[in-house]
Amino acid sequence: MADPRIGIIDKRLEKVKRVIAVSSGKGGVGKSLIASTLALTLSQKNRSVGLFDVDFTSPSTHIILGIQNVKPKEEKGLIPADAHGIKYVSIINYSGEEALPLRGADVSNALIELFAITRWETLDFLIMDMPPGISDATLDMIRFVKKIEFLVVSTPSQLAFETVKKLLKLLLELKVPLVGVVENMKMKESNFVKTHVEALDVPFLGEIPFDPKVEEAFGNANALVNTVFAKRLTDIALKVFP
Amino acid sequence: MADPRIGIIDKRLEKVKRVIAVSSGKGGVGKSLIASTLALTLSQKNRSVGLFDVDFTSPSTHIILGIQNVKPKEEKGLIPADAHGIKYVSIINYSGEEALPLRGADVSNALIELFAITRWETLDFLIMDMPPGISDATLDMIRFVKKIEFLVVSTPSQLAFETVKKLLKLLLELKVPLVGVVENMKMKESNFVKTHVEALDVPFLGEIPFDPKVEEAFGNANALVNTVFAKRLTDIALKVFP
Amino acid sequence: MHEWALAEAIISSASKIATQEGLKEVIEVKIKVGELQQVEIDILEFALSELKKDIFKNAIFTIETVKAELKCRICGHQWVFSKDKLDVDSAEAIHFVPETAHAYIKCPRCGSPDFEILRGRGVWLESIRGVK
Amino acid sequence: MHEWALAEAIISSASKIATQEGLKEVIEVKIKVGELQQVEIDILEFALSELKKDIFKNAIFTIETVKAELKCRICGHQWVFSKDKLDVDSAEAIHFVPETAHAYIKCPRCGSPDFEILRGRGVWLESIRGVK
Ligand SMILES: Nc1ncnc2c1ncn2[C@@H]1O[C@H](COP(=O)(O)OP(=O)(O)O)[C@@H](O)[C@H]1O
Ligand SMILES: Nc1ncnc2c1ncn2[C@@H]1O[C@H](COP(=O)(O)OP(=O)(O)O)[C@@H](O)[C@H]1O
Ligand SMILES: [Mg+2]
Ligand SMILES: [Mg+2]
Ligand SMILES: [Mg+2]
Ligand SMILES: [Mg+2]
Ligand code: NI
Ligand code: NI
Ligand SMILES: [Zn+2]
Ligand SMILES: [Zn+2]
Repeated sequence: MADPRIGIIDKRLEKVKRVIAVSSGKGGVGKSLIASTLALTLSQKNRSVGLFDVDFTSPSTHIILGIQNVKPKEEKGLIPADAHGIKYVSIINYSGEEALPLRGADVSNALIELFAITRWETLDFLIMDMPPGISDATLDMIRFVKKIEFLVVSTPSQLAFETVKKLLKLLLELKVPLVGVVENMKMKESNFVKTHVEALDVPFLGEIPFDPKVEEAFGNANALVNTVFAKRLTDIALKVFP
Repeated sequence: MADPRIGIIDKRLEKVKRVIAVSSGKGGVGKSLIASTLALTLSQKNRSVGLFDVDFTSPSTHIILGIQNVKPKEEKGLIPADAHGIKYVSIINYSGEEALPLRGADVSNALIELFAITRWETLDFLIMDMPPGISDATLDMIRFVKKIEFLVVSTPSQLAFETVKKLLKLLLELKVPLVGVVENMKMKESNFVKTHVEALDVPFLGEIPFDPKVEEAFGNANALVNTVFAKRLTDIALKVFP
Repeated sequence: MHEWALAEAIISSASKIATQEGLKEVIEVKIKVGELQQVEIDILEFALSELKKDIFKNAIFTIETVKAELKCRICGHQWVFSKDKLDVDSAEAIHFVPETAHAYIKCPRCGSPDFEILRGRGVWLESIRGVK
Repeated sequence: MHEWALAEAIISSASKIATQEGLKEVIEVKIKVGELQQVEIDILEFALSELKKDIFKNAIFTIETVKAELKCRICGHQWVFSKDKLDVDSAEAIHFVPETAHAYIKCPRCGSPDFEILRGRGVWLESIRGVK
């Protein structure tokens, strides 16, 4: 007759002001790094922030932020863990070191389950770290999360932007709110991405340079916020989310 | 009663000696660039080679190799196009500029369809460019293609290797043949990936440096084979596929 | 104890359907609970009894447990899930996110994690009976 | 003309089933063909008649066309596919890979490409009748 989980999702997100899906279509463009650092930096600027790692077959945010030994609590549902002041949920607490091969239908089901049982408290931002591809997770986010907004990440590469362009077209067509596009891992000057993004009437949010030091900061939140990467991202974040 | 397509897949690959899935779990590690360049370089060394772009929601190989205006022919099935001497099939011939949002079940169905109708001729190698994630495409390759072998790509990054490790564990557990692991986009010395790969008893095939010029060569097969990237990949390929 | 969250979802979903069907009072709500997720029936029942009000005040919630049947996509083998074969942590993971089963359960015949959950996953609203 | 490849797949699949069931001669093979893929029935029939031999020599291949029904996952709208609304290239793409429908067809009510193909996709072996 009915899957009771679906109807409750809106209620679970009731106290969250903005839900931001950090997405791309393309893999390896820095979605996880941007989602994690954005959550951290907004939280340090006194916003209340949640981070939900939705890349179930390859979760990364716990590595970037060095989140270990914290677990959601069970209390009439799942209460997100607290990590560096961020409310945090990742499937890593349940899949651990094991490979978790999930077909699209499983991704969809796991996503609905976690949304249905997680009690997000009052938050200014819930940041979602999305998997690559334009598939179940992206489609379900559009389908189930009424207040979703997409923050799209590209690199300067043609290969990345080709997919990003398709994702943008889809979001525009479906009138899904778009925060805009961040161009990450910039190594030399070029207007390729900016020009094409603006031609689609989508906000171009700014560039982040390739930062050879960022990886050394993984696992250490204090070091991470002090990287060139984090500083540029913070500039963008404060402009975009004043 | 039965889906007639599935039983014919083996027959369609009957004349193909080796089927190599270039895979990773992680996105953006260079799967598409390696798959495309590997196909090109093996073909130039007089091997008969096919290239099948299986990243349906973000196909890239046609951009890397500059394949335009060639199309599979219809003749009692689909006859792969000929591009730079490579037998080539990509969904781009059918999806074009449009976004192709596919759920996992659709990816699976499209994969089965293309396998069932494509007549690969006698080939030494059929290279498959896989999507990121450990999901439908990976699971179906294991399920339907008896002679599949995985060539796994990582970068030096912890984030990439974390997912690669999970994929390797899965393949080892399922006894799926593994050609080995290539470490791509190397920027500085480190033994992190090599050590961990060898600890799993998986062949470490070699390193490919980050090549800032490779992107300029996209679309031009002659320029591409002359990049530092292609030369290092060719060294590895000749060693691994003598 | 996330049974409480599931109970809320059931009541909320049942309310919507009752409204659609123009019910003034609900007499019975039938629920199916899959064994894979090992929902604690007692707690679910308690939560439902605490949460029911308004048109649900006198409603009876009937809970049926459904065996979890899994089918391997590789070899076709079909089997019934038994939690006794799982350690505590894996069972807990599956309790929260049944799909993590693909990390902990393998086909007993061929060892593949590529299986389908035919039935017995999660919580399902089966039917609602009431007075218009 | 990739109908030929589908015909081969049908014969090959039917053979396997006939062997499993111990059939010495096949009398009838029922096939369903979905409209979404716009398989040319004439060509499929011709290919089947050219390819049939051995235990299939006297078999009749009955082909039933199934209307393609699509259902939107966003708004729930259900509709029947009509190829008249497609341009030639899109129709050709869907002919080869029915899933490319998600690039060319949108829900007529809400515009979403996130729809399910309920039926009428591809070629399906329905039943085999024969003599043991
Ligand atoms: N601005 C940057 N400078 C240097 N390295 C970066 C930058 N952004 C991302 N990376 C690196 O690129 C790789 C991919 O980033 P990741 O966040 O995992 O991407 P995605 O989530 O899109 O797959 C990681 O190794 C990460 O450390
Ligand atoms: N060795 C390399 N040197 C420089 N750039 C590379 C190298 N390998 C890959 N790239 C670039 O990295 C990005 C991701 O590569 P791609 O082949 O698309 O990865 P995937 O298919 O794994 O997503 C592309 O922009 C590509 O040009
Ligand atoms: Mg990521
Ligand atoms: Mg790729
Ligand atoms: Mg499953
Ligand atoms: Mg579909
Ligand atoms: Ni619980
Ligand atoms: Ni045809
Ligand atoms: Zn099995
Ligand atoms: Zn619709």
